[in-house]
Amino acid sequence: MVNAIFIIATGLGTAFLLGLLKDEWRTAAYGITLAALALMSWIAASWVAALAWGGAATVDIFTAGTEPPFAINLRMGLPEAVLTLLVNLASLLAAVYLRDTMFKQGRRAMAVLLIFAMALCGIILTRDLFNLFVFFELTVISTGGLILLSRDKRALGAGFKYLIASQVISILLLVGIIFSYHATGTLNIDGMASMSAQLLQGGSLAFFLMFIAIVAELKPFPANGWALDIYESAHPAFSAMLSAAAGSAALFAVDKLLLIGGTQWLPVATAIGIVSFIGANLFALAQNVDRRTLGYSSIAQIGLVLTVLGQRDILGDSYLYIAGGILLAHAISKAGLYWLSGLVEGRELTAWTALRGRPLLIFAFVTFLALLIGLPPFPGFYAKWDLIHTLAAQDRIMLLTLILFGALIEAGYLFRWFGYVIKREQTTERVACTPHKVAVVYGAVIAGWTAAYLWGNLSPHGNLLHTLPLLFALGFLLLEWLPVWIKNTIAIIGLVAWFILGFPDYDPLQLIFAAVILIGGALILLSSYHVQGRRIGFYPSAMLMYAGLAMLITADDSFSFFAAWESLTVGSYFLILRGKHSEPHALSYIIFSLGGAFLILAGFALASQGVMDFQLQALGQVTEPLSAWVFMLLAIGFMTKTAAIGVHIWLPGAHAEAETDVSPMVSGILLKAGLFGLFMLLMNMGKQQLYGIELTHVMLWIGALSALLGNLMAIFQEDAKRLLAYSSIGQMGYALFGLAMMNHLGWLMALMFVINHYIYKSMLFLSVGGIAKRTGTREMYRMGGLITLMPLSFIAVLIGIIAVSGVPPLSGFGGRWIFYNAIMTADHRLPMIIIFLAGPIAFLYLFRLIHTIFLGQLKDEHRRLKEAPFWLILPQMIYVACLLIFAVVPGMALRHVDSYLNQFFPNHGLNWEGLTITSSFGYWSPISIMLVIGTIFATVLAWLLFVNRKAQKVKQFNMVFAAERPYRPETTHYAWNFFAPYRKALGFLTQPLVTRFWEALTDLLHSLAELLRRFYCGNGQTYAIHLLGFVVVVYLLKVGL
Amino acid sequence: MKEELKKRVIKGPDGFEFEVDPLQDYYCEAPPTVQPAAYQKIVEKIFNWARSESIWILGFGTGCGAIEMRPLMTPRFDAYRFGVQWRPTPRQANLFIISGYLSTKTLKRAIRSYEQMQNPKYVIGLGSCTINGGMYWDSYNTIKRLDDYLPVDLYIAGCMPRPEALLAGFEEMKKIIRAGKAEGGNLYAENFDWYKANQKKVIHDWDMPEHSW
Amino acid sequence: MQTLYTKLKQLFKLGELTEQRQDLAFITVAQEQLRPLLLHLRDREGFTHLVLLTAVDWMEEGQFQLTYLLNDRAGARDIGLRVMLPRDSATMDSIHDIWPTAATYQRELREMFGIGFPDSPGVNDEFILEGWNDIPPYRRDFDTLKYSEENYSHRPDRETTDPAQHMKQQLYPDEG
Amino acid sequence: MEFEWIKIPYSLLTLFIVINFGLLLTALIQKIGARVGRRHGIPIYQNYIDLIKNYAIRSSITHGFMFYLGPVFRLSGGVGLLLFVPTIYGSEMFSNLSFAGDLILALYFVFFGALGMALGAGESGHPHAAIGVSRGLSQMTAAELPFALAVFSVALQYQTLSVTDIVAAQQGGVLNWTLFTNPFAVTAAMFSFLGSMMRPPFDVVLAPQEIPIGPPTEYHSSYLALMQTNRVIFPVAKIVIYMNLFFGGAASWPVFFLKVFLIYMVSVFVGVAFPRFRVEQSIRWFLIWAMPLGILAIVLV
Repeated sequence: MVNAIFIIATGLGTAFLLGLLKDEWRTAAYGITLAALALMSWIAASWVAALAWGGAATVDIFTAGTEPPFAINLRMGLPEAVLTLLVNLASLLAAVYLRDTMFKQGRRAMAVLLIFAMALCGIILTRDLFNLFVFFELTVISTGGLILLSRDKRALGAGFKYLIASQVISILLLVGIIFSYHATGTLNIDGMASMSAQLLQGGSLAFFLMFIAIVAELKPFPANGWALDIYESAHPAFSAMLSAAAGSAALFAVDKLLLIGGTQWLPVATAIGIVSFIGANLFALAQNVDRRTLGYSSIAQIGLVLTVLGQRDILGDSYLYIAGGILLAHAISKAGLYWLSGLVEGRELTAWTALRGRPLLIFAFVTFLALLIGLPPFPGFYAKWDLIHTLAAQDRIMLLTLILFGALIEAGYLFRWFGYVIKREQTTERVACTPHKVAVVYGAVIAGWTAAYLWGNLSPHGNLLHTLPLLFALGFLLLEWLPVWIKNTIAIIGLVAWFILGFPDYDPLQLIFAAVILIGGALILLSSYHVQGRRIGFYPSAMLMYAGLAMLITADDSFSFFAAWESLTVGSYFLILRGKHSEPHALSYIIFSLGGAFLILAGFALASQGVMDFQLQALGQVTEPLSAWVFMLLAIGFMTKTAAIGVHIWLPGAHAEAETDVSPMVSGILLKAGLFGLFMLLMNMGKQQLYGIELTHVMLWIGALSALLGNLMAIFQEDAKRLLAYSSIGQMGYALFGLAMMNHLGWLMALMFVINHYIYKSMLFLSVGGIAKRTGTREMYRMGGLITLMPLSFIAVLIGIIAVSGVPPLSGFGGRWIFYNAIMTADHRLPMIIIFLAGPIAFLYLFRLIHTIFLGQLKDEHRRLKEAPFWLILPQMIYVACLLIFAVVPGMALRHVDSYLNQFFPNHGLNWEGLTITSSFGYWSPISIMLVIGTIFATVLAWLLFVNRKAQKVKQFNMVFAAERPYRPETTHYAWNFFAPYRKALGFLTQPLVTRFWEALTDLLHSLAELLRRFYCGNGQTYAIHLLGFVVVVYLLKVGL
Repeated sequence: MKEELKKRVIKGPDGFEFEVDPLQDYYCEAPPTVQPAAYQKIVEKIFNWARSESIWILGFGTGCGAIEMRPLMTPRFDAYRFGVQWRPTPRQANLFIISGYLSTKTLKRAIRSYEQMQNPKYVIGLGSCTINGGMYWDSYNTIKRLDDYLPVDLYIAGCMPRPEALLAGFEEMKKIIRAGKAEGGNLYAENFDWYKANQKKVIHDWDMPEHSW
Repeated sequence: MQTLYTKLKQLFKLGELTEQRQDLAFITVAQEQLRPLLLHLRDREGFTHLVLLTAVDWMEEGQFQLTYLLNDRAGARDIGLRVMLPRDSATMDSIHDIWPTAATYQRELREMFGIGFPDSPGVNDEFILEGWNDIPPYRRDFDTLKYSEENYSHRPDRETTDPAQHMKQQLYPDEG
Repeated sequence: MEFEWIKIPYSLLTLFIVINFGLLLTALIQKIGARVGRRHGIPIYQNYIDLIKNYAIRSSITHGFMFYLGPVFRLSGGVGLLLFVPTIYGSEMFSNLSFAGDLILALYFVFFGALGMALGAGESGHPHAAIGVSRGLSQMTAAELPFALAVFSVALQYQTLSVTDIVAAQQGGVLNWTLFTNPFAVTAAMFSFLGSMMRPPFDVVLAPQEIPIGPPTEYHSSYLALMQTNRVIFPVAKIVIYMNLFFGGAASWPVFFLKVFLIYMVSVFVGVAFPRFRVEQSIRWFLIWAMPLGILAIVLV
């Protein structure tokens, strides 16, 4: 094993060596620099390997051969090894990235870079306070040098401000060290730690000064104005190092210092950390410059790690795992993003649209964002899961809330940025693609995925990258070069195969969901055959969603459930974002979904009480006062997905703006995830009371209101897909209502809605999508009279609306019949009123849908339209067949579920004997109904055909128009604002109060950020005062008060 | 020809351009056909009886005589007891009462309404104006004899005839219908060209299809 | 009325005043005086309502007479302004901007008399007649009987009787 | 309850009786309305003649497939509604096809005809048809609410959804009728009844002067005849439900005729006395006056 001191020695030595070289030998100098950094990285890597897998023990190195305090002491343990590797690798990659700049600036720049890397390694390795100070000074000097590498004019000013701040910090640190030395007589950290009691008696100020100096080095909010200018104006490669390497090193220094301070100082670290995390994230929300955003995000992430450091008293063994996970994710992603920013010309966030032409770079971008946000399967996800669970177990609820809140804001602006990149108008600037720079970026991507794999392996919950569905989804990344039809076939086979594989293990409930998700998903995918080309990005996203869904229904423990939940959320976000105008809607979708997911996370965390391997069945054993809160958190989380009223505003846009074959996926299938979650929740937890209020009763009201308001809003839509989207809110309201009734038939009805809603909503979205494709518009009033041109679409919509409205003989009636029987035994009657009102309103929007599109007047420009593409029609016709079959023999699917539900609610089940289905109250014979109605209809039709066999077929203007004639189809088609009288009477109910509420909330956050921004005036002296003020305030809060 | 009836070139959503000819594309071009009576004489007799006892009048007052129809709905005359009632749309009406003078402009609308009625259909000319122009005999914009333009089954003379005369007219009409002689619809179909020629002679801006279905 | 006339006389060049009744009078004005006069009457004298705008064909004099009848609701009086136009190529300024309803009257006059009102909205659209193909029918040189005979088929043996004579003969045939 | 072939001729017999009864009943109602206006009104057999005449119209036009099917939907809806509900209590013969489903089936089957008719009217392309449908549907959503509440209340009261069982529970004296045992429900339902009978003040859907008779504006000859046939069956079928739920049902045909007539008369009384509501007015009316009664009914039961 090479001695760790050689890392420092190599850096230092090579830097001196470079001074000896001739100025002209640039290539040689550059080669030497790279070699030195590679050597340093190799040494660090070998230590990592030895410590992690080789079973080597932590080594202390004493330079003078004696024990401290008389010698300088370095330590190489696993964390040190990993961090030095990180620092050196980052520097090596930076050196590669900076090739051109290095050549221009010559050997001095290379020497500075080496010194920088060396100094950071020194900070990490040293166990000596004075050395720490020295290395910090070295860092500061080299930082100053490196800042000037930038082409940006502002870099000079930024460097100057940095020096001012650094000097303040250095002075504080030095004074602190002197005091401490005075108090303890040693400079060794471990020595001091053992004497910390003594130090703290007399010298808490001494420790404070050291501590605050190093914390200030982390650029905590709000004393960080100077740092942001660097992040913004320095060369991106350097910003990457500053954020990734220097930040990590400084954090490790804090970690070391906290050894001295002991548990007493942990809350201070926590407080500074969380304030930084939330404050910086808030700031980032108002930014539109990429590097500044990244700077704020760096500060936030470092703040988060600092918060985690502050929790080391409760984290125990998983301390390194959690802190390391977040830190590593931050370092890799931030370095990667800064490097990426070097490839992009413009500095606006929207300028990153330049990446769009390069799928691989987009993939890199997505990887970095996911790393940063902590999405599965990246380290941050595992770390956050463990962190939140530990916090919940230790009753640090406030902190938990704040962390989740900050994380949500962070996800908000990062996903907003991603939306810009994918959807905003592409800039004319090209990506500056020098191969070595791109290679560096890909290096970071590989590092990210490696870290994901490693963290997964280390996780006690199992590696997500070992789960087959997820791998299948990720596998599509490798198949992106194939044409659509091949990928589609593979996807369909995959879905069906997974269903067949899992078939024996599903219980009836899971079977229904699995059939809807997997078989249903395969059916919808049939329609994707109509797309030509390669459709890059579609299949990984779609399959990620399906993988999440498939894993969700088979999840046994809370971790796999949550991981599946996040996967399907992210996958569906990418899917929704593909729509033409879906940028804002996808954003609100992901924010609501992540908000919901965080509630679920918090709920699970509260429920588990520290048990990491928490089975979902154990939800039932959560005790009284806690259980209601757990229930509420989980229920709201799931209801976010079913778009219950109040958290529904993401749905209409997201579903309406999605692509033709995506809308049915996200509506017909994705919404069921929320229902499944609710099923799981209610099954395990049953009824819960909070302050005497029964929560299922509240859900009953929410369901009823969703049904009413969803339906009401649907009738006032002009956009066909929006109409269907609002209708989904209403339908999900019904299902929620059924569940919340907490009786046998209510659940059966909810399940019936799962099946029915999947079938008819997918069908309607497909046919409306096909029509929109042909007519080029989604505004219904622009269509009309399409029945003769698109008869198959018409049949699909006709069958669909009969089924939705619940008119016999189609399957929707079964749902209504079960509903009526269910409410007979329900405990609460008042919400029924709302449901009763909602029911007939469905007719209004359904009729409008079919009338304004297919009936009425055909428009000039649509006279030559053709039927929708075959691949869109095919699944619709299959759905029609399904609906008819399901209408005649509903028992096929339902009787098994019915008997399965007996274990939860033994009473009031249905009797499926013979042809007639009977309940405790009534009876219903689907086959008889179908036959009777069919016979009557056929007889009457035959009679009409007989008496009216010679009817003259006329055209659209051949009608009685008060002795006049119509002028234009546009003015004759009664379609716009179809229910004007209804709007007059009940329109006031559709005031967008909820939308306004959420808008006000986001506005508030934004204006808060704007307000705080004034604080950062760009003046170096002011920043120095901020810094001092920060120090004083922290001191007063901690010590003085 | 009105602007909206002229041919126009339209661009479809897929960018394909094509011509729309409103008169062909928006209106049915088929000429009216003669509708034979029921095959069985006796059936047709029953039908004719039913037709005579259920006279549905088109509620279209073409001239001043319309004012004389309103009292028929009142308690004083109560035409409903004779099986007579008014329908707001020609599709459902059997009897078209041309109530008085008919300007060429109204004639256009009257023709359209008449053609939109279903066979068998009947026309009553009410008042002298429909017979020979009446007091508008020298007017520049009213037609002088209705039967040149529409097949008339019955005239009720007078200027204006009183509601009683109308009731008497209905009774006459019933007799005609029962006798199977009220075949105006078929007459119109048989002599379609002749009627059209007459109509077009006075309607100078003919801007509708040959037959308004 | 006379007082009004005297008052107006100071401001405008007016023709003679014809007092029809206590509350109705007509003034003849020159074509170019009309507009300011109308505005004055509307805004200062309370004649807020345009009752009608009509024309008379003085064929013999070769003139059209336009009559603008205004009503003062508060004062319960009407005033008619007469404007004489040359009959051939008769045109008049449109007043649709003063009273929007005037546009309809002007459209009618355009159709029935052939008086032009440039810039009046929709003035050339068909108003009552559809497909008219002769000189405007309200001009007195238009022979309506001739037109009717040429264009419409007449029922033969139509008799015309004087109603008074006819009824006398019907009711009292003895009296000769 | 099982299906037997004999039910088919029995049902046809019911249908035959009801069609004739309905033809006479509607004529009688019209005559009563005329008498209020001091007219004689139509002859009592006028509906038969009109029906024959309309079937006898020789020509017809069609606007398309759905236009053609609209009246078929309509009439099937009426006939089906009639046959899904037992007509005469205690009579196996006139229990019709009620083995197929209970009260809920009848409630939802009401919409079958309305929906089909609306679609057919829509294909005619006539704006008045669409306006009429828009009005009809709007008004229906509000009018159905009190009825749904009342039905729920009655079902709760008798703990069954079977029409036969509900009627059975009301036997044994007038005071056992739901009318007296659950007056709020009945009142709410009767308000709703007014709204569904297409008589004033809730007949703005048809509005002959404004949007010539609304949805059926393009229908004629045999289409119209089918709809007329439905017009005589449908109200009776609907009243049968009301009669069974609220007024003790009928154990014999004479009682049936009497009760149907009297219930029909409720809407006639209101109709001849009140002018027409606009749609938004009637929506408000139902929500303000009828819905609270319905709520009371389900809360108090």
